[in-house]
Amino acid sequence: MNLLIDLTLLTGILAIAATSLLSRSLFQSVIFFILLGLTLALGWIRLGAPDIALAEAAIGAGITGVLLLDTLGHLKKTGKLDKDEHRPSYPRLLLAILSSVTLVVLLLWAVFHQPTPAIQLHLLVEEALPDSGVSHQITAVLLNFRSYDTLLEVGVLVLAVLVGLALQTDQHQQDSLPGLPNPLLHACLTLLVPAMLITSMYLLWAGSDRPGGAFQAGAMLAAAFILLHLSGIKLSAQLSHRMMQFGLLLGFTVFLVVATSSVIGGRPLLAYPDGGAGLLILLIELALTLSIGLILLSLFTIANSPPLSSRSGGSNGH
Amino acid sequence: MDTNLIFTLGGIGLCGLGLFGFIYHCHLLRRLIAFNLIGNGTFLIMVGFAQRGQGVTDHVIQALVLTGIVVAVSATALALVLIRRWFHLKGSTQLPEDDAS
Amino acid sequence: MNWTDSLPLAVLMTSFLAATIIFMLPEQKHILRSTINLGAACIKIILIIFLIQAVLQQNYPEVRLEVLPGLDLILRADSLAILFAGLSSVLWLFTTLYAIGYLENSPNRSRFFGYFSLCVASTMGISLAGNLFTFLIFYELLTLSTYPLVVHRGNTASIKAGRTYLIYTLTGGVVLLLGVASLYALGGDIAFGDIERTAALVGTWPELMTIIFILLIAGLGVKAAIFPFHGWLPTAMVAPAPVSALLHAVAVVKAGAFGIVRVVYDIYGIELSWQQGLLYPIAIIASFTILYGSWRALQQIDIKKRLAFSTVSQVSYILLGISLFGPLGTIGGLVHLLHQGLMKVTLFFCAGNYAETLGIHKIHELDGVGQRMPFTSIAFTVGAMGMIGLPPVAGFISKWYLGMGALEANMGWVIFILIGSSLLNAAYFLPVLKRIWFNPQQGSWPHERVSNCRDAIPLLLIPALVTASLSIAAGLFASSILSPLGWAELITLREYLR
Amino acid sequence: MNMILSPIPWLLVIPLAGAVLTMLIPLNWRSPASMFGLLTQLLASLLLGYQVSQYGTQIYAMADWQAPLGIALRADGLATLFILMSSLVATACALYAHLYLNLTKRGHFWPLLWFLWASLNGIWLAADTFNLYVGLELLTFAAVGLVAFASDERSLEASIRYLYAALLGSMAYLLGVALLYGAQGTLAMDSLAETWHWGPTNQVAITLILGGLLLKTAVFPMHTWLPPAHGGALTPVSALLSALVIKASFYILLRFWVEFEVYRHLPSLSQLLGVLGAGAIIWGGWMALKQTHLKMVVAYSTVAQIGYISLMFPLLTAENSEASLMAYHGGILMLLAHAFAKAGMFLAAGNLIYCTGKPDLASLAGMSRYRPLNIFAFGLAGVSLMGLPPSGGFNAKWLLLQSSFLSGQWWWIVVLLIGSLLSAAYIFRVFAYTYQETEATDSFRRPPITIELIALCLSVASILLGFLSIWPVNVVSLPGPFMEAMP
Repeated sequence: MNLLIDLTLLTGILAIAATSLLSRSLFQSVIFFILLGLTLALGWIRLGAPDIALAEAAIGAGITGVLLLDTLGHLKKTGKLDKDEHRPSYPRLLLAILSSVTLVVLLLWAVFHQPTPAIQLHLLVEEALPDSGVSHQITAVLLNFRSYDTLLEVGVLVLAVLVGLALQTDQHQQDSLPGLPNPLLHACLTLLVPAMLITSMYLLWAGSDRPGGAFQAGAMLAAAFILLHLSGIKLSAQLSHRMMQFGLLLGFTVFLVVATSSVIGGRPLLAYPDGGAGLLILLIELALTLSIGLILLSLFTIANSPPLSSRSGGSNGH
Repeated sequence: MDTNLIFTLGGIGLCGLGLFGFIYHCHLLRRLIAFNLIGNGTFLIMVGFAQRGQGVTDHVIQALVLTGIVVAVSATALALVLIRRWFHLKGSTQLPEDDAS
Repeated sequence: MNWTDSLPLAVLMTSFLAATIIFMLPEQKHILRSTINLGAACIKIILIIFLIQAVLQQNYPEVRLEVLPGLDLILRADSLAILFAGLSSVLWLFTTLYAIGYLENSPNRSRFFGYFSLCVASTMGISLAGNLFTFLIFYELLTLSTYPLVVHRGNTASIKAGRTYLIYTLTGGVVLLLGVASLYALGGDIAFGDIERTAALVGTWPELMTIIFILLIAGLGVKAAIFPFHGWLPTAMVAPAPVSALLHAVAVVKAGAFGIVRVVYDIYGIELSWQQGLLYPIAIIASFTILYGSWRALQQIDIKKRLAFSTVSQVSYILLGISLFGPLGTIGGLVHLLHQGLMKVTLFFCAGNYAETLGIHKIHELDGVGQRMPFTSIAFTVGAMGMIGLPPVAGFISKWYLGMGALEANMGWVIFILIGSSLLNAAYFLPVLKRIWFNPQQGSWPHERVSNCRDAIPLLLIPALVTASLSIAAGLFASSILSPLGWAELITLREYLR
Repeated sequence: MNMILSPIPWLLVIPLAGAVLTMLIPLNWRSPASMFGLLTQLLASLLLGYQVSQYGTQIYAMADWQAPLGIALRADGLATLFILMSSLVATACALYAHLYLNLTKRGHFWPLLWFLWASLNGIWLAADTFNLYVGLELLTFAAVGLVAFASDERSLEASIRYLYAALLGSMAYLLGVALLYGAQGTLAMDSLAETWHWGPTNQVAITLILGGLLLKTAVFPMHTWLPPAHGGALTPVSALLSALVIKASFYILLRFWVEFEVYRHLPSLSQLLGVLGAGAIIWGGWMALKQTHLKMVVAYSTVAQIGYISLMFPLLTAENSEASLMAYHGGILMLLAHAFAKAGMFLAAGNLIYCTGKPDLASLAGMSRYRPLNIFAFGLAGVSLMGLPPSGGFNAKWLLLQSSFLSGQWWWIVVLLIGSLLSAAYIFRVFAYTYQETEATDSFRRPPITIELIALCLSVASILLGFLSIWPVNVVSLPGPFMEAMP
């Protein structure tokens, strides 16, 4: 029975992916891509990874999908969507098929000759879990054992926003999309947004002992922000530019301050003081959730606002 | 055939499809979707393959995949910012093909 | 650690520092620039005198710097090094003096004199190098620092000449690098004079060591302008006269010849080279180049071109001397290294004077110039007579020893080469002298410079007269230990008694 | 050792904090704050250099969790040299940028630079395969951002190309890491090396990692993204990218190659890398010769130089340890010399373009007369790139030549020598343009002397390296796991 479900999911995933890739309409491609994310979320559940399932649905399908759809809408509005898309050349097709087949063959070969791993990392995780300050293993890995990776990862998020901001000369630019003046939507939103905020907080809280955590919570928060944004309540306009920047950087800053304070306290970077791990992790996660929500929102609004057509020149002026 | 293997194979399929699309397509958005397919395929392989070897649910690799997903979404967002600026400047959704280099 | 040990480095640094300061100087500060130039040249000569003293006492100052594991930069003043360093430092002084006069009021002097000093610094490095690696470094540095001088005028012709120069010298450099690198791969770091190690290597890999010898000689032969690698030399004539003097007499051509001397005497050893049959081909190529260069010189109507081909021919006398196994041949080759430098620099100075003062470039324009510019013409006559090999000018001594060396080495046919070449030399120089002294002036001068001097201006004239007198002095006082001949005999003595 | 006194965490914290800080404070405060950061970074790097040379390889357990559960950082000789290199080059580029960019651009430049620096230091110190992935992504984003923020059409196109290539490269790398984890259950380099098992899985993993890193390093024929990105970015950014950023992926490749003894088990891949390197040398040199824009010449020269550095792989053979050591030293020296020389050359090229106001070669006529200092800086860097003595580039070439002789692989000698001539051809071609005398008087703009001097300093450093080569060679030979895995 399980096998049947798995095989169905597998076929579904591959079919949806292929459709998304080869569909003639770009809109269809994006829709199928979002569908793929949702199907994959089911797959993650089957793989025993509910955390990833949540993240995949919220971030992989949700945020990425919204970003893609929004760009698509922008392209569509100017009406040049499919016009200049000439078909790729024959040698390119050949190269694509060849590389793809080579990759698949190599991977299959590798997968079917898998040796038994000499090291069982999950045993080490279980052994160290009591000292980690949290009881959910993934949170322990993300924010304690391998917190350095997570620190850099948040850096990647901040950096993405930073690049987006650097490409905009005027940060207070209003976006061109009019809000959605639908009263029904407004009514729905008044119900939906508080629910999303609560879910977000729940996910954050749950992270310490159950699936959930800052990233999923942040994505949920971002979804709420984006909905508000689309309905005309523009957070970026409500908050001052400076506040927004603080919000964006809050998570990273708190993380960095906690990391550095341990060095000053004579411990290695990112090492939590004895007994304080749980609290500090919660603090970091709280800050991260807010920042991730704002970062994802900013990524959406930056992509959304039209860049200035006439840039202030003098790239090498003094 | 256990679940882990099946999804590993699914991941391989996604990687293959994604790579094909990434090379084949010229349209920047389509290539971005293809990149995300490769990403998703890689994540499936990461978890499926690791858990197949370990024989149990592996939380370490799951945590890594979470990191990977966040990085992938940042990459997508960054690419979209650039694509839209490019589109705005040139009115094109693909890069000019230069055969010179 | 003796204080004299730092002398080689000091010799090098005087020009390097001069170069650096001159690069930084603004264009207009020509008095300060000239002072630095001449000051550095004088200091260098004083330092060289100290070095001569040390070497005479069989004390060879040396500095080392480990650059890579098992690979040292070595600066070492042995008698051969002093021979070349002494020549260059003396000639540098006069060439600088001449260049200051020659380039008066022309643009880009800061750049010119900067590279000029750098060029001399590289020449000093070449002469004082204690192993092939160090030699290679300065040899390539010389290529780099002469390029800006060759293209100095910035017109299409000089940029084209610069390209030709680079194609020849860089390719030669690559061949040399290949030779040096393979030698090091076989035997590690071999200091000059360590011929026992090479002998052992030749015993193990005779064929390979022959190939390496060919690579080294071919690479160095490009700068020494041996046939068929001489093509760059006449082309590079478009450069200003002091540069030509530098290229021909002091630095570039001599660096190649000096390198060949080092390879034959201090890497392979003269006896080993002779036993391996490596010298005979050099003798043949040198002989051919001597005749070929003279023949081509005969056909030129441009003064500088004729002098250029004359250089091609004259430098091969040095090689010929090296390839004659026996002390007399060695003396002939080494002494010609100096004599040719003195004589050729004189000739180029004079050619420059003619061009600067009267705009004369072609030979037929020289008619009657002896009356107009007597002093320059006297200096020119001295140089030309030396080239032909007439006593008492120094050139005679070189040819005499070369002839004796040929007999000693049982290569009698070389005598005929020497005679043939002397006849050709006479054939291309005597008509010129006849035009200068005996033909009447034909019409006006091509481009006469307005000045109140009868001859060239003093800054141009004095260097030419001094080097001309030196060429005579070298011939007259040949028996002194400090004369070129005396020093060459000293080197030969130490080489053959090893 | 006392944890506070170890410079390792500060090498990461300072740039990250610098990034946050320079995003928050007002524009005109960003440069002074960054200057302070530069100083502390230099000090921290020097301190690390001192500690490593005194006490040997330093292992730093992040968050106090030992690898393989936690993430370890490792500062061995190789890492230390790279830290010092990036500190010096990045400081020079940063000072240059401070003088070269206007206030707004500068404001955006600083946080990007600090993120770039953090990721570089993170990569040099990393001893964990997944951590390297995150570091690579951080580096890519910072680099793409720096390319894009010139914000003209060309740089935008270049940045998109760059981003796509880099993303594909990182994904291939991640796939390789996934396979390694599945096969061995660990991410830490040390424990991977201990339990390494040359089965099909690991071979495929190494192939994928190799492919991804080669793409990111822009090894021929996957170099097409590099020239527009490096040639189209703003001058200080071009210098950073060519001097440091491409070295990061190369560095990771080298670590994998030696620590997992790939050279021993997949010698055919080594030869393949050598062939690609040879292709890069010839093709890059040829394309540089054909360019009409100054910065494109310099950018294609980077393609060729990567080729030289790649030649160390076929020479790292299991059979001849002496030849391998020379190849290792030669490759590292080449990389170091290239970092200084190329940064110097890009900055000098930027100055020249600033003077003429035009990017093409033909308008350089008369430059050698009116702006000799810039030409001199360009020339000194060129000497090192051509591999002419005395320079770091020459010593590196010398070592590679020796290594080729000793290992009997004479064909690389031919490649090295042809490459030298090609690079001489394209560099002297630029020179020939600058020496042309024009009738015109000095109508060029004059850059501030300080930015001319910065370019000159970098170029001089690449020349001085020719005399001081023994230092870096000794530093990278300090004992540690890396050197133990060397043949």
